[in-house]
Amino acid sequence: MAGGVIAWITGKRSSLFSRYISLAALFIDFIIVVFIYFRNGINLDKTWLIEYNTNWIPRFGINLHLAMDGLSLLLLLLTFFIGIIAVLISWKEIQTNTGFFHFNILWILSGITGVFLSMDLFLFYFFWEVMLIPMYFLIGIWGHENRIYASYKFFIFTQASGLLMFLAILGLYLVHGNNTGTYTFDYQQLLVTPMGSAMEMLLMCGFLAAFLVKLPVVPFHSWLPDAHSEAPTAGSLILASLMLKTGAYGLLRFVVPIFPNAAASFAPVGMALGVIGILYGAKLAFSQTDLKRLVAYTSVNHMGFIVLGVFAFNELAYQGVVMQIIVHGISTGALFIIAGQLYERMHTRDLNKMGGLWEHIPVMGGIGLIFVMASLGLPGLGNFIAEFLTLSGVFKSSILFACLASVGLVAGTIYSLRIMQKVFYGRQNSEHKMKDLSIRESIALGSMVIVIIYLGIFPQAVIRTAKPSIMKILNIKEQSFDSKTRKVDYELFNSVIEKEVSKAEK
Amino acid sequence: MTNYIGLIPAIPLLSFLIIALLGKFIPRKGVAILGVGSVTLSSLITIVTGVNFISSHPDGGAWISTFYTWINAGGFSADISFRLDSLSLIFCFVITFVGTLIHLYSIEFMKDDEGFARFFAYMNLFVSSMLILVLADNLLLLYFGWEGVGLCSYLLIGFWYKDPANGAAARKAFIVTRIGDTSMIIGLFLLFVSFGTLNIESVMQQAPVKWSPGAPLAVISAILLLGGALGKSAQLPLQTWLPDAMAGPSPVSALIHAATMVTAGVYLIARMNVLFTLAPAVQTAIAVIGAATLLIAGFSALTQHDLKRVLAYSTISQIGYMFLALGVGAWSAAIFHFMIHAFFKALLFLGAGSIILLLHEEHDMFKMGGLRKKLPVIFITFLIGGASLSALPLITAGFYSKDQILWLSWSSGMGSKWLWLAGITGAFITSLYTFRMIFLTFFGELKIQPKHKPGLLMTIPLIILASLSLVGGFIELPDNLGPIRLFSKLLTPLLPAITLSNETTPEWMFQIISAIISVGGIYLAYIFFYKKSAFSVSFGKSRLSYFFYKGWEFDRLYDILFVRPIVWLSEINKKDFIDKIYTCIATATGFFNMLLTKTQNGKLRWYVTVLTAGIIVLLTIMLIL
Amino acid sequence: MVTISMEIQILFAGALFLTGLLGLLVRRNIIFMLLSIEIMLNSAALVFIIAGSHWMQADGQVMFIFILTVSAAEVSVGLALILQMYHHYRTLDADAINRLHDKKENEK
Amino acid sequence: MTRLDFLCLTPLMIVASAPIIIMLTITLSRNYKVVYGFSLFMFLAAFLSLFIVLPNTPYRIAPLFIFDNFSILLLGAIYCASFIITVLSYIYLNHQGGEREEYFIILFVATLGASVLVTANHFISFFLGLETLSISLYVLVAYLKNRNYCIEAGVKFLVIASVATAFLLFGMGLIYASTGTMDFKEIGVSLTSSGLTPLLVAGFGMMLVGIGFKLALVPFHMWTPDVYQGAPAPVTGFIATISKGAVLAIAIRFFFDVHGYQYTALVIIITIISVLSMFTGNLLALKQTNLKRLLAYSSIAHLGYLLITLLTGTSYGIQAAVFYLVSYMITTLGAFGVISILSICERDAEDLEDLKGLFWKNPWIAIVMSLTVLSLAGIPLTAGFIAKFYLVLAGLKSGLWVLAISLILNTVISLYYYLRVIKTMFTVSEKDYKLNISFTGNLVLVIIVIGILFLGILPSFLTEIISGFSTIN
Repeated sequence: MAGGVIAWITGKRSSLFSRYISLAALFIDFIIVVFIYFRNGINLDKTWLIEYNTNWIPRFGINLHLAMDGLSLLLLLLTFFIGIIAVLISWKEIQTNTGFFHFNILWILSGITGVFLSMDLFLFYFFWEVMLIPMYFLIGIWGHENRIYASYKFFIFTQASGLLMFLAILGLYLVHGNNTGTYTFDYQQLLVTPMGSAMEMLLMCGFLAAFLVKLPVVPFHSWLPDAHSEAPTAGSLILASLMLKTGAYGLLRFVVPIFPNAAASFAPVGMALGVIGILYGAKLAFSQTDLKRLVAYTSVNHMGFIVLGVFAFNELAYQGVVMQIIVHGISTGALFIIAGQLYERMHTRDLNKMGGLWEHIPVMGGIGLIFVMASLGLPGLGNFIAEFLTLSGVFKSSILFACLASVGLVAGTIYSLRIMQKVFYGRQNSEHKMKDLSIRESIALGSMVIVIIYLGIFPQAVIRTAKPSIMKILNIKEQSFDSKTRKVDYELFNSVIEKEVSKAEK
Repeated sequence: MTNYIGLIPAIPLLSFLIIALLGKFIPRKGVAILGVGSVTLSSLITIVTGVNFISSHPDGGAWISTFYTWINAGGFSADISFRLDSLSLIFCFVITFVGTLIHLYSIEFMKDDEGFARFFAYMNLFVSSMLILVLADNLLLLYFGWEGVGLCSYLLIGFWYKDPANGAAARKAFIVTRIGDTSMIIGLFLLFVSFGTLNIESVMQQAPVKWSPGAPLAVISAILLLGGALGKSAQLPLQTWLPDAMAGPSPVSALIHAATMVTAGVYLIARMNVLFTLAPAVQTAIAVIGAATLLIAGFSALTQHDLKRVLAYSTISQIGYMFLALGVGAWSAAIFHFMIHAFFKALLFLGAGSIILLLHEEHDMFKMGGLRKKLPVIFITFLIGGASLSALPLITAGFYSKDQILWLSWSSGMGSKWLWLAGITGAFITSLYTFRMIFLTFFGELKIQPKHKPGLLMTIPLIILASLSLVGGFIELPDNLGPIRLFSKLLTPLLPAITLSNETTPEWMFQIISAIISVGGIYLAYIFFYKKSAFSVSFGKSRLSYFFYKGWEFDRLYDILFVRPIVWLSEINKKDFIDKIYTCIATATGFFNMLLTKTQNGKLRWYVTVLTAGIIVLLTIMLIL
Repeated sequence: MVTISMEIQILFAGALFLTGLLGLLVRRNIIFMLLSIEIMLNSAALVFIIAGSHWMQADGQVMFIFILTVSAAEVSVGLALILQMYHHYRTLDADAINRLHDKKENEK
Repeated sequence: MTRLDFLCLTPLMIVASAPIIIMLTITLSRNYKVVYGFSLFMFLAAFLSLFIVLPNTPYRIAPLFIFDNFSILLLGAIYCASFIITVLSYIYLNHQGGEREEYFIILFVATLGASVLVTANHFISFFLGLETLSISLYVLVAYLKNRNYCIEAGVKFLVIASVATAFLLFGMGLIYASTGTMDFKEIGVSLTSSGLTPLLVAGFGMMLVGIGFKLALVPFHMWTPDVYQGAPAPVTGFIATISKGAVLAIAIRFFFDVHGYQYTALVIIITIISVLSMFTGNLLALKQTNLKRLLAYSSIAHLGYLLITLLTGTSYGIQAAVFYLVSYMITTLGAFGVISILSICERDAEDLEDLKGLFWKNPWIAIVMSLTVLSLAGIPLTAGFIAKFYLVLAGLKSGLWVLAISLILNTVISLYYYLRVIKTMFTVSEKDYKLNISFTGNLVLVIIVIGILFLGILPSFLTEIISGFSTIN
């Protein structure tokens, strides 16, 4: 069924009525997923909610295996939601070649959908790549001044890392085949691949390369600001809200369960990378003058939390990661939309040329305020839940990193408020007469506001759905993880302090 | 019954939503009715609930009303759930009651402002968040309210957003408090990891079981929570944001930056008293911080020109007293002082606000004067507030609350004479700067003609607050004057009673000393600022005075220590040096391309030569192998 | 009859091959280059003769015949091309024909 | 010769008879269309006749030829490609004046050479096939004798190819001299007993020059861009697909027959050549603005990738090679097909500039071009992706990590210039394209697109065939 969904989207080729068609397509998809969500609301502990499996290239043991569990269900909801928004907001922005534009958008979305659903590694890689080309077009054709450079950079970065993952997938395939005799790309079977630790590390690095670049994690992030700032609004939106999430999803779905031991030994590095991402992203965000670049760096900052959480290996942190995936999609997406709409009105992205806009566009200001607050993690909005869960999960496994990441919260405050200050507060710098949000824009942004507040107040909706998937991942992890080798950080911390104190007392 | 508790924060929240969403379509009058009405309604509910609560004495000393499970993940669970006990009742009362008065006042104060609806929306949101803060039954929900009030404070400081300075002040406030908040949230993590829950009740129960007094983890978590409290309550070293926060409208200063939000830190410490009791070292630190803050802020208040800044420093200083009280274990004294302070400080801010408004936005006290005759109502109420602030003996509420703190800082088991000395010096300075302010503003010759007399909506709140500042103290009298202990009795089951040290000096001696100090301060102020003695003039020009004026140059210090490095950090590497690495790779590839391109020169013989060379090299390699 | 070892014979053929190669490298006239190539081809053919006689097989000679035929065809095509080349370029200088090459950066 | 011998030679004979018949027809009367139709028919016949041979495989016509599944499959691919090239040539030559009928004669001769190469398992047939192919290619390259470029390309090709042939022959001679046989299998047998003597090393080395030249491997690649650029587009397509495919086929056969992958010297040298080719090709293509030269460089890189299969030494490797070859053929034909179709009388549409804004003016052609370029780059949904996947998998199975990683690295480099081509097509320009593409032209493009997508999405069709066919006997 879900397979049919994808085929159906891809079938939607460009046409002159593309806006309506794509809107309708996404809407129907959204409804379908919502329907699945509610139908399965009660029994979420099945392995898969929906599964579809058929041979594709039997010669290599490649199957067309799609399956959906709570995690992918949530991500699909996000995908289609953002998809609809993306179509809505580019209604007026994109005037040239709309047909092809929407073709690209749908194509990207179906690639992303595929990534979230594939249970066959080959298929996964396949979808992983499928979303790149249309994104390249999206940036390269409808982007801003420096679009060509940005699109190249985006493409080459992601493709290069993707190819490394490809190599790792093949490696995994061969290792599995050599050790068990069955050559297959199937996720379930590869989960139990026996392998030596050096091999595991090597293969994991291949996967990590792709996911970390996609996320992106410092120092692989440098494609992101360019791609984000040059892409059209819908492009930035999809890039930030969805495409980055495929990296996070990959970490959760593949890296941790398939390479539990290697992931465990990589964890300190991973967490350090996360923290660096948080701090470095915040720092760069603060120094930008281009609004979209600024928001792009906030993504680096927020994605740091995801990496941090993934390598904390506990349920709390994972819930936080899932939450972060969703709320970051919405809040950063909304900031990009706002940036796009400002650009539409002012034809600049330069913060220094903005200011005092509240007077003219209070509604946008208000919405901007909400998302700025979301990005700095204000309680009551979804981001807070995400950050809180992640950090408290991280705290359980590493106090040092949790504390450092918390410093990131302050940094987040600094750059977020800067947006507010530069754009909406202060004296007006330009003579633009601006219109406030149109109804279409209000619907788009308004629904995002509702979602983000809803998630802040009723996060259980997400937590409950994601729980079975997360527990599954963690179980796999636990089974093969020798818990004796590592003492829980907290206890270690406690004992060290007690020792110190008793020393001091003597 | 218990479900009414939820209504207390819900009503202002609802009103906020209505005003925020539909503000454009509602006339000013409607906004005013909604904004004020909602707060009034919740204050009425608070009073009714409070009366019920006191009369019924519920089991466990609290009513808990749970709505739904907020978060439940990985062993962590937090509910949206409110808990009403005596401590939160007092806070609720102050918030809603003072809030109502201030809202009422704002109708007139803000009547010509274009952001009228926005103002009331923010104010309602603030009241709602503050109520959530004090009613929360778990620390996460408390944090929710905690950040919510921070947001409102940010929004209201930057309310007049067109002036970049206001925006900067707002940002400063938010960021500085956020630093404290971050420490607090780390503290929450620690508590959660230690106890597996953030429910205040169960943390309080488990903490003494798991941790012995002075246990390192207890100390650490207490320090972390203290960090949050310091930020919110503008105590050393995070006090610098509050004077700047005066950029907001005066009712905001009154409600948020005097009466309620800044005392959230006091609330937090009082709420978590078990934890702090387990960490005596931290408690001492609180006392010392309180004492230091009250002195530093007092001296700064002494030299300010801006009327509101005087009050701001005074607020810092008064909260310092509360911290001092908390630090010596005088829990209920701190809360008592909080309540009284809320009355008179709100009064002073509102009075100051009216003066500034009527004098065409003039903040500088030295340009005021002689308003005694022109604005009698304001003068009298302001005088009462001032008297209460300087703890004029017997008649003012401030005397009773402050005196209690001073006495306990000496006589408490954790007190010391140094703390007392700091407190009494502070009291002296307090009355000095208070009356400096009064003399400068209301006496002397008239310099600026006020626009008009304040309206009823302004004066009524002033009068009510003034009377409270006078009589509020009578619910808790020292033993020697008549043992009325209504206030502390209310709090007794919740907050541990204070342990006095063995050798107690009789209380009356301290009362007399502080009375003398207070009056002495007023007299000195009279000499210095009414008679304009030479010393006061020369001191005003001295470097020390400037040093005090600048708030002990904390801003400059932080600027050098933190702001500039951060700005420097952001200036360098704007372009992200990591990007350079990749650019280098690209350039290198381009370079190779150029080299290789040169070989494709189209010359036939060159091609043959390369071919020959190639085969020779290949053959050599092969033969060597 | 003195038998010379095959290695020596092949060395001789190799020398011939090298002569042809050197001629190719040194000469600029396209016709001489073609001649040099013929020398190289023939030296290769010689190797086949040598090897055929060494192994007492006719295959070497068969190959030789084929090589001769093919090189004849090659030369005829070559000469035709050279004619056309002269027609277009009015020169037989091999270095003169280099319109096809990578463009330099600054020529763009 | 037996009846079966003749039966098996049918395809070759059909191809051989075609030029003779055409020549005869031309003497009677010149008719371009008739010749064209006849050529198509003959290629089709040759293709169909393969099915006659099929049941008898493997069949050896001693000592020169062998008909096994591998050669039949490649013959099929070659005839299909020739068929398409014929159509493209027809469209292309339609713009040109002069005598065009002879072109098809030579095309047949060249195809004959390629067929011989594919079926050869003896030095003599190897040499004959190669030379038949080469000599006819000289003519084809320089066919449009009015163009400077054509002549120049022809002369260059001829001189360098002859040198390479000389080297190849000398190498063969050396090997013959030291083993006493010219049959691939027997050479392999004799090698296992004697090991690599210096004489043999020299022989292999020199043969490598010949093969490397044909496959345009570094350092024997210099001619490629010039010839690609100078030759008419369909001829370039021929060189890129059929000529290279056939030579690679014989290289694989030879290498596998002599078990070359067992000798370190050979493995190392081929590894070096492979890596060098990948890097040189891609780096050279990086900033190239001439589309044909760009494709030339890209072909250098692709052949570098393909060399991996030589070293695998497994039937898996052969399968990968065949799959890669087939998809590469389709893709390259697509690219040159587009160039042929866009070309005008005076010059080929070979500058990137010529493609500018194509997407907005003629989306169909642009999509074809994009697809081919994406397939070359190895992006999923296209044949090129599966091919690369197959190749890497085969390489990894044989533990060739260095080569696989180098391939991945190069794929990244290559993305840059492939994307540039696509970008150009999507750049808005004012240029006008007045194109009327004939029905057959469109048909060919459709076939190519379907081929690329089909192999990209449902490769199991071909993989199943290949896995049944890729055995060398």
